[in-house]
Amino acid sequence: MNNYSYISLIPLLPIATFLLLGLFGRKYFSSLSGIIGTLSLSVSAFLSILTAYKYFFVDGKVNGVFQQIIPLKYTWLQFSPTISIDMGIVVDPLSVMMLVVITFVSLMVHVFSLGYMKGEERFATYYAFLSLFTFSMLGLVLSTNIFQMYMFWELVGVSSFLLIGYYFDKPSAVAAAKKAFIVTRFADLGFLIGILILAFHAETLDFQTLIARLTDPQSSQILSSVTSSLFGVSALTWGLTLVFMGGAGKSAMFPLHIWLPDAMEGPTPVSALIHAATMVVAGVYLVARLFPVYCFDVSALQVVTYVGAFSALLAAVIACTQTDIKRVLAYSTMSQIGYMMFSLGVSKYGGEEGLGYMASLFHLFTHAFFKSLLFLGAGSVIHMVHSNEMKDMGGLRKHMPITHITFLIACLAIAGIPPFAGFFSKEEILLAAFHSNKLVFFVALFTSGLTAFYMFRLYYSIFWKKAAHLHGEHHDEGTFTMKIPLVILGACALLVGFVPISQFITSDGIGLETHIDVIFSITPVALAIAGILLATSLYKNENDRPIKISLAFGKFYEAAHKKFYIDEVYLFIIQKIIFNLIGRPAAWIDKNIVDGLMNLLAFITAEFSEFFKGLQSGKVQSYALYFFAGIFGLAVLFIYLVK
Amino acid sequence: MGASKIIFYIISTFILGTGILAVTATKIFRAAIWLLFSLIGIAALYFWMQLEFIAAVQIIVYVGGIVVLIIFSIFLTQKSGDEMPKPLQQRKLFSLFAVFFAFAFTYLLIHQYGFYSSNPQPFELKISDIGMQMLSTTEHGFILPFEVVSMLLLAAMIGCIVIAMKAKTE
Amino acid sequence: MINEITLTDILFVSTALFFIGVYGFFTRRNMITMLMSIELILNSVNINFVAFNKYLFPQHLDGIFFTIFIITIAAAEAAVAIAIIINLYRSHRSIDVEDASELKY
Amino acid sequence: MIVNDFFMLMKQELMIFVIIFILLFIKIGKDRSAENLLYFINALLLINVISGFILPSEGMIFSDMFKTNSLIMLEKNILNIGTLIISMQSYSWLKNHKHMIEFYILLLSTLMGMFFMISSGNVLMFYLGLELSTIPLAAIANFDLDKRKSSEAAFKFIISSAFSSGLLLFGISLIYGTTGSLTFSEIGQHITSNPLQIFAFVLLLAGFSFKISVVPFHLWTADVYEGAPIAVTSYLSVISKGAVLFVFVSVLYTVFKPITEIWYNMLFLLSIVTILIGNLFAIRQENFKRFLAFSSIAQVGFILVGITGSSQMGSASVIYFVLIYIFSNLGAFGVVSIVSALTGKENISDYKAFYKTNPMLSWVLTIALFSLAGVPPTAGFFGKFFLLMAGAAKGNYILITIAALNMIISFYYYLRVVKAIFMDENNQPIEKLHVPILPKLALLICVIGIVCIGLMSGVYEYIYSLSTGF
Repeated sequence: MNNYSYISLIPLLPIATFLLLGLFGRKYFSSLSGIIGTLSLSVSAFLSILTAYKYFFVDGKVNGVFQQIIPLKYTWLQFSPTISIDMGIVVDPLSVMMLVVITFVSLMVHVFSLGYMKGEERFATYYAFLSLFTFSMLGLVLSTNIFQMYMFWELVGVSSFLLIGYYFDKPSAVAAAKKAFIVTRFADLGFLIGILILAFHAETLDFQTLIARLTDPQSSQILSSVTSSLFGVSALTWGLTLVFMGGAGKSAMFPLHIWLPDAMEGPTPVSALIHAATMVVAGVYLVARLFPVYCFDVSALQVVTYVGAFSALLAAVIACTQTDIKRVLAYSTMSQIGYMMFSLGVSKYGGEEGLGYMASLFHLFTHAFFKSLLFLGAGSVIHMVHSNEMKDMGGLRKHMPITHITFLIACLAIAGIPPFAGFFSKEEILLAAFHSNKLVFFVALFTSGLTAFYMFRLYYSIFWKKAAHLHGEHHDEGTFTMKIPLVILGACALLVGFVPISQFITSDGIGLETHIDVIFSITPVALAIAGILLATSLYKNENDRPIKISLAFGKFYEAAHKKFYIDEVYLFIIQKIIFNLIGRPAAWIDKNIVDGLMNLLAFITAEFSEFFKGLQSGKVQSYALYFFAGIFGLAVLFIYLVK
Repeated sequence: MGASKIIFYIISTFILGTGILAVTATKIFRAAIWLLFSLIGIAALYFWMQLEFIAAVQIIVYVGGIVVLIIFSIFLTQKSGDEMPKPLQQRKLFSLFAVFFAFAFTYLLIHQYGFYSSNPQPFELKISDIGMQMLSTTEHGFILPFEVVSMLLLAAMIGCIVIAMKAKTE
Repeated sequence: MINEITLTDILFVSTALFFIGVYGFFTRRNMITMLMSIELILNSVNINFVAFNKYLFPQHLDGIFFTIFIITIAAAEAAVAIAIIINLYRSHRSIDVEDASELKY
Repeated sequence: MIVNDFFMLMKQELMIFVIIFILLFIKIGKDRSAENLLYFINALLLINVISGFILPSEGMIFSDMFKTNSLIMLEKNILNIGTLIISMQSYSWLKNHKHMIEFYILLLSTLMGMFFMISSGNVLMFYLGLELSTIPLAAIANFDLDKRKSSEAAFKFIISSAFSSGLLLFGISLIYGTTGSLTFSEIGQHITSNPLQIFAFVLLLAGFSFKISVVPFHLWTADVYEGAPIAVTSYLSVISKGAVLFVFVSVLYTVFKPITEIWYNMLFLLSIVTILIGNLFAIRQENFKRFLAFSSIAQVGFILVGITGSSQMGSASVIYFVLIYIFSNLGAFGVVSIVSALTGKENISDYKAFYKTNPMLSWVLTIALFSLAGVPPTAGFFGKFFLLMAGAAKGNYILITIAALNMIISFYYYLRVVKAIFMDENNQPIEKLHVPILPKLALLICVIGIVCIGLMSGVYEYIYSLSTGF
């Protein structure tokens, strides 16, 4: 009925490009490889948009409900009589939206990189890796089958490892890549076990069947997964929570987020691709994909909610204290993804109750545009000043007008100022939270204020604050290819908020009527504006106010007489309490404890290995003794102790 | 107590006694001789069980072959009268403990199992039977293992030649 | 008359011999004596097979044949082991097993 | 017995027998150039591999001492392929070796021993096969005749395996005493959870575990791997291990089926310890061969997880994994063996900046290590996943969790090597190596195997259709 099989071309083109560039690129057409990669991806992007048009407006809807269409599916491997591993393509609102987002942002990054990475020695390799990454990500969202998804999930991990570690002569980049790989692997372990649990109980790996079986309260599968339990928690909850753990790892949720800030060592366009629009939202996508099952299990969903909310808050607080602009963006990403997560968490299945689901994906959609814009803008800035540190920047607005304007748009969007894109999606999220969980709502509200604050802190530090002092040769804003994506994404950040996502993407496939509740909007917008104003007063011009305030408590009284009385109190609170009492410790804990925990783990492993080395003494008679002891240990254990 | 029983006890004591001496003697040549005695004792045990053929094989292969080989290698590698290095005290204690425990455990299991004879028919070992079965391909024929073992002997021989002959070729 | 001695008695001898061999294997520092201990172990297994065959399952000659093959293999094993020991002696000038512990950890 | 049957059923063994005799005649005849001989021998082995695939047949001969069927033939073919690859990889080492023909004679006789072991329907044949596959192997472990380490490794190998086979024999004798038979099928009918039989089983299990290096029966592994010539090391780590694993699975699943509950728990324990110890030791290794030794111990732990599945899935995933493991491990060993033969360097630190001088070899090594670590889309990923899936079918998530956790530790150390190759600085990297054609071809086969076996679903399905479970 619906002929969508051409969709397979969308991921196939990047993989073909990867093979082409990877095998021959470096030798034969190094300088052309950027163009080749970009062209092939633009075809993919075009096809994706075509698909979106076709699906949403022509034939996706049957009786007012968006259907899940599986245009391509074949059994790749019959694992056992009951479980088969299929390879296929799923077309539903979720995957179609992801297709558009991924190919579009990836295309922008491809174009941007043409200028940014120009002159790199391993230019072809870079594009090959970009293509590989895009392929894996596309494969991930098109999966019909949880195994297929897991496979692409791992592939995404590998290709992001390659991209983050692209500057492999830089030790920090290598360490970051390795860390990202190991931490996400650790999370994937949860995913893997989760899959095994779900597959074991549902007796299938297919998403459709799995969801059907695990949401039907009568089915034998749900019975088996609810009744069997470990440590008093049902197998279903375990499975879903572990699957979420995988998602949390990729999406940098607390405490598995430690790889994200370090991963900023990769080339900046890569961050725009991986850490804004694609890999980091894979976790959100995963939960959304299995959402009907999550709805069936309240406790797993609750984990999602609180992890999401906490991550959103924590990341926002830490972002206030960072001085590396890419790290600020990294934490802000984490914070925004926290939004998406808890929004899924507070949602229910179907109808008005399913607002959170819609809002989450709406935010995913808008966030992709403005966050990749922010990263690319940051890339432009870094390209110009050759530094990531805020202190090396300032006053750049005259030197790079396009970057400045687009960056400002993106900041407004992420801060949630109408009518920029972020406003609409964030509004829906807050609304959804307000209706179902007040605690989360207030956390979200506070975080949104913080978001505005730290984003504008960033903005002012880069573009205002002080006169630019650029040294060295002539600087310009970058090549034509670097400006174009900024402009396009800027336009998107302005406009995509008006896309009526609620009509298309809902938990049950039925369109949802939403409207902006003006009264409700006042608070968050006011908070955002307050945050912006605060940042303005602190960072717009170079002044000693923040430092002065933080210097001494005694000066507080003196300042109290001045006209910034209220302002100063705010400042005091922000500087003294939030920065020093919460932000710094949070950042410190994040850096030393959570991160340190991982190092500790490595350390313990090494120590253990040192401890056990005596076992391997090189003396063959001791070996025989261990052998002998092993036998009799086993025999005694299993004859007398274990019955 | 019948004569057979007494003979059995004598043989057993002899086997175990010489066995213990073989693993504790301080001079290597003596250890080899004790081993020889122990193996002869085992041959005697086979005789006692009225399995003359096995006893003969035992004497021919073990006493005539392996022990001679061992004694040759002793001559090749050291002076036979030398005292051997003492075992490490710690390992000795530990081994003694482990072996004693393991022996007790194993024998307890064997004892508890209480082997019973399912078929009390008299056992008769005819050499011709062994010969026939060794080369038979039918039921209870052992030609295949026979061939495999001959292959193994061939391989072992080649291996020994390559490794041990090295000095002469150079 | 032979029935006065039960199978378990013979098994006692073989088991004891087995663990004597094991003890020797653990404590002997000379490689050749270690090999001798192995011979004791194999012999004890032989006694087992023969005794089981004779007392429990006299209808076939399975145990007897197993014993014959074990004896043959013991010979092959000893030959190869001695060849290796001689080679080792050439390079180490010692057949103390404690000296052959270069490979470790 | 019909003579025709005999030739058909034992064709793989006879083929090797013929090759051994050809080699013997060559040895006796006049000297020929080593290079030509090596090409000739590899051609013979290739014929051997191909002939293994034609005319599969099924049946039992020699009063059930020898049995074969499509699965067993497949297993033998897998081993044949592995042997051919190893032979091709050892080209550089063997070219200058005085006793090259003897090496092949011994190697092939061990292979024959493994074939008899896999085909054995009888404990006696199993034991003889095991010894035939061990004793000559110990001899060739000493084939680096002038190296101290080589003799030490050979000594450790023969003396430990003699000890382990002594214990194994004691176990077999007890089984014979309690069941009255040497035939596997009859033994299976008499196995109960009687303490003595459990004890005998433990002894048997230890014998198997010794061969496949399960902790705590593994201690010889690393030492022997390090000291032995690299061809023997790779042979030990894939072929000999693979063969014993095949037998192990079939023995557990058929003969010891009545005490599944008991061996399940034992394997549960052993696999955890094995994975843990293997990983802990692999982390700290500097010598590449030792590193691979411990990593292969950890791999065996994963295989045990699959075996605990005790189903058709379990047996299929084990055979599948062994197949993949052969390609992956030989890919890694192949590179190490080339480097070792041409430069004598065997430490991981020698491989720093290897990529700068030898990009192709680096990629092969990386792909192989990724496959060992289980990174998609290499075959190792599928292999591990299937093993865990088979293991999970029993619903024991503690085991699965520990296994999966250890996959991360293993990632850590595999990545360490990859990092050394690509990223570390080195003033004196290994120079550009000229790799002869045969080893090159062998590496190519390995890479193709690693990439394709995972993606071609037919391989697994074929193995699955042949295997039997409960």
